[in-house]
Amino acid sequence: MGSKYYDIDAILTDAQKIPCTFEVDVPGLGYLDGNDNADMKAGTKLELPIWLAEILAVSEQLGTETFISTNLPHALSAPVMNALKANPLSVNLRDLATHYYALGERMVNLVEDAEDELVDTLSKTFTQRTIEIADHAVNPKGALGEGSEFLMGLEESERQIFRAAHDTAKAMKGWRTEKK
Amino acid sequence: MYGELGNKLVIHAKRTQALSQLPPYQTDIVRAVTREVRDLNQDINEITNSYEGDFNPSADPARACALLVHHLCVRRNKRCLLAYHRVRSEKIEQMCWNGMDIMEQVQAARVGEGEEESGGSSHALSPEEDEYARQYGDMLAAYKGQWTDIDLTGSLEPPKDLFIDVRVLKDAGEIQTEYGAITLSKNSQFFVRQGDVERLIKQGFLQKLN
Amino acid sequence: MDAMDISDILREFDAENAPSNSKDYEDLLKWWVNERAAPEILQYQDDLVERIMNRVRRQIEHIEDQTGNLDPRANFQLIIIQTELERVKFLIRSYLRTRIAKIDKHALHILSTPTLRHLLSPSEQTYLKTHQALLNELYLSSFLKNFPENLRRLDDSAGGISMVEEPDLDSAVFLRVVRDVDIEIAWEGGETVPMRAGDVYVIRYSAVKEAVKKGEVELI
Amino acid sequence: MALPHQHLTPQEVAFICESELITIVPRQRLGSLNLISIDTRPLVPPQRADVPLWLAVFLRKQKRCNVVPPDWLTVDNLERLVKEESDSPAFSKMPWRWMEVAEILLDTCAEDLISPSEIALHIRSLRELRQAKIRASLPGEINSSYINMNNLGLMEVCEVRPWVGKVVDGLRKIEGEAGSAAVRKRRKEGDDDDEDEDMEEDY
Repeated sequence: MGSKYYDIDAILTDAQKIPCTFEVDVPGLGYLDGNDNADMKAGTKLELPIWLAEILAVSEQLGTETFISTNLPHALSAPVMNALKANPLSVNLRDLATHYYALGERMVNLVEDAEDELVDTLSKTFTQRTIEIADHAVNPKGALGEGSEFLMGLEESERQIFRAAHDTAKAMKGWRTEKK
Repeated sequence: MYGELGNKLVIHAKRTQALSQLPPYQTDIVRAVTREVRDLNQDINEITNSYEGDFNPSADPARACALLVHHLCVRRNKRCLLAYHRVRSEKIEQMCWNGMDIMEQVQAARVGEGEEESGGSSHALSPEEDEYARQYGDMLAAYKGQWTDIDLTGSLEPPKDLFIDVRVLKDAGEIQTEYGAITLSKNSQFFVRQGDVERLIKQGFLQKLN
Repeated sequence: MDAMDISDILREFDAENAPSNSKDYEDLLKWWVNERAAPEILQYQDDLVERIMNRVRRQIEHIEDQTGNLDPRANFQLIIIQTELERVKFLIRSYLRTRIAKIDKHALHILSTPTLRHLLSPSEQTYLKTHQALLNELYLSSFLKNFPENLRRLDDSAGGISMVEEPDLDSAVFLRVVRDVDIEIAWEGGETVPMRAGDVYVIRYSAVKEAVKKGEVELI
Repeated sequence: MALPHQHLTPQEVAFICESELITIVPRQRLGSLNLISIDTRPLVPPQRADVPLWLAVFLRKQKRCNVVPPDWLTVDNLERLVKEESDSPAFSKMPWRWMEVAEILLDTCAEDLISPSEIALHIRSLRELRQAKIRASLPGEINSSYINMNNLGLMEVCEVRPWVGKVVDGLRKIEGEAGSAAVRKRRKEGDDDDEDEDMEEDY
C-alpha cells in the first residue's frame, strides 16, 4: 500500500479527533486537555487527533497497559451504523466527518471487536452511495432537484468520485458535439 | 493544542490545490509552526537532560509518555510544513510546464485573488519560492533542450485541424508562410496553417470555413 | 499525366523495406497508454523512441528542403507530412511528460531503488536528481534550516509513517487481454482468473504487472 | 503536474483509433508518402486503397476521396443490433472502437454513408440502450477484487472508468488487508445467520 506522507487528504484525515481515556497520570500533559500547566490524571476522558491517539494507543508502558484507550467516535457509533444499514443515502456523512471512510479505516485498526461490523456496514454503504452518486453525476437533476440534499452530504472521497463521474460525462458530451 | 497551526497550513494547501492561481505565501503561519517545533524540541531536551544517567522509559512511563507526545507533535508539524510547501512547489512547476512566465503569472494572482487573510505578502511567492521557480525553470529548459524537435511544453491535447480553409473578409496585405508569401486580398480563399493566421482570424480579417 | 512519374516509382520501390514503421508507431501507442494507466513507472522504450525520433528529424529535414517549392501537388503532400508529424510529436510529448509526472510523484522511492532507477532514461535520471536537490533546498531555506539537526531528514519513517511515497500497486487498472493468460490473484486465497484474448477486466495492477510487461495484456 | 489528465480523454481515445486503416476511393491522384507511422501507396482514382483513418478524414475534408464505411456501419446491420440490444439484457457484440469510428465518420463523411441520418439515429439508440444497461448491471458487479466488462467498447469503458476505478480502490481500502474475501465470506454466512467466530484471527 503506497504511503501517503504528502497526501493532503491523508493528513486531514489524521487531524480528525476521537474519544480517548488516559490510563496513566502524566505530569505536564494537561495542555492536551486545555489546562496548560496542570498534569494529566489517569481516567481523564478527552478527544485527541488520530495522529496522536493512534500511537499512544499502541505504545505499551509497564506490561501490557497502554498510555490511552480509544473508543469509537460518534460518527461510527451504533446509532449511526443502524441509520446507515437502514438507508445509507439519507445520512449526511459530511457533517459526521469530512473524511468519513478514511476515519473508519483508521478506527478498524484501533478498536478491537468492532471491525467486522464496521467494515461490512461501511463497504455496503460506500457501494450503494457511489452508485447513486454516479447516477446524479451522469444525469444531473438540477441544483435544487431531488437528491441535491444527498449531494450536499457527500464526504470528501465521495465528492471526488462525483467530480470524476461528472467531468467524464461532460468531456464525453463535449467530444461528441465538437467538430472532428 | 499542539498541531492546530499545522492543520491551518494544510487547509490552505487543500484550498490551493483547487485554485488556478497561487495564493499568497503564509509566512506568519509557517514561522509560528516552526517556532512551535523549536519550543517542543527544547521541552524534549529538558525532559531527557533532567536524568542523571540514561533515560529508561519503562522506569518512568509517565515521563516517557510526555516525551512521546512532544515527539509526535514535532513530526506532525514537520509533515504539515512539508506538505504545504510541496503543494505550492507543484503549482509552480505546473506554471513552468505550461510555459507561463512566473512573474507575469504572479501579478495576475495578486490582482485576481486580492489579499486573503493577512500573513500573505503582496507578492504570492515567498523569496525562497522565487528562487525555486527560477531554478526549476532553468532545469526544465535544460531537459527541454534535449527534445528541441518535440517542444515538450507544447499542447497535451491531440492535434486537430493543423491546416484550415479561410476566406479573406478584409484586405489583410501579405503574410509569410512556409510555402512563401501569400497576398490576402478580399474574398480570396486559402488553405493555410492555422498557427499562421490565428491572430488575423481573431481580428476579423479572415473567416475559418469548414 | 497517366504514367506515374519517376519519383513515385522509386519511392514505391523502397516502400517495401520499411514495414516496421507501422509496428513502431503501434508499439509507441501501446507503451504510451500503458504508461498513462500503470501506477508505477515502466521501462523507458529507448530504442523505440530513438527510431521514431530519427524519422521525425528526417521528416523535418524533408519539409525544410521542400519549402518554397510552390508546386501545389508537392505542397499538398508536405501538408500531409506535417499533419502526421504533429500527431507523432504530440504522442512523444505526452509519453515523456506522463513519465516525468510519475518520476516527480515517487522521486525518493525511485532514487532509493536501483531496479527502478534503471527504468529511467539518462536525462530522466538527471531530471530526478536535480529536481530532488531543488526541492530539498526549497524546504531547507523555507523552514527546515530552523529545525534541530536530527529532524531535517526527508527520507525517514519515524512517527509511524514513511516519508518515502511509493505507488499503490494494488490500484485498479483497466485492461484488454491480448493473449490468453491465467492470472493468479493473491488476495483471493490463490484463485486464478482465466483471461481470454479480447476480454476486458478491471483488476488490481499488482495481479497483472508481469502480464503487462510481457504484452499478454494491454492497459487501456 | 506535468500532465493534467489521469485517464485517457475521449479526444485521446479517438486519436488512437485514427491510426486504424479504412478503405477510401481516391478522387485525385496522390503520390506514395513515406510517413512516420506508415508508407502509403500511390492513390490512383478510382482504385480503392486502405489508409489510416486520420488521413482518410483529411483527404475527405479536401474532397480528394470518398470513404468506404466499415461493413458493420450500415442501416440494416445497426437495426439488427438495436433490436438485439433491446431484446436481451446481455451486451451485443460490437466492434472494439465502434463509438469513436461511428462519431468520426458521421461528423466528417456523412455523405459517404447510405442514409446517414438513420445511421446516426441507430447509433444514438445503441449508445443509450447500452448506457442504461451499464448503469443497471454495473452496480451489482462492483467489488474490490476484479470485474469483467466484456463486450463493452473502448469508449464505453473509458466513460465509466474514472468513477469505477475510484470506487474499486475505495472499497479495497475500506475492506482493509483481510480483503474482500473475508467480507464476501461473512456476507454469505450472514445470509444463513451463523456468524463464523473464527474470522477474528484474520484481523
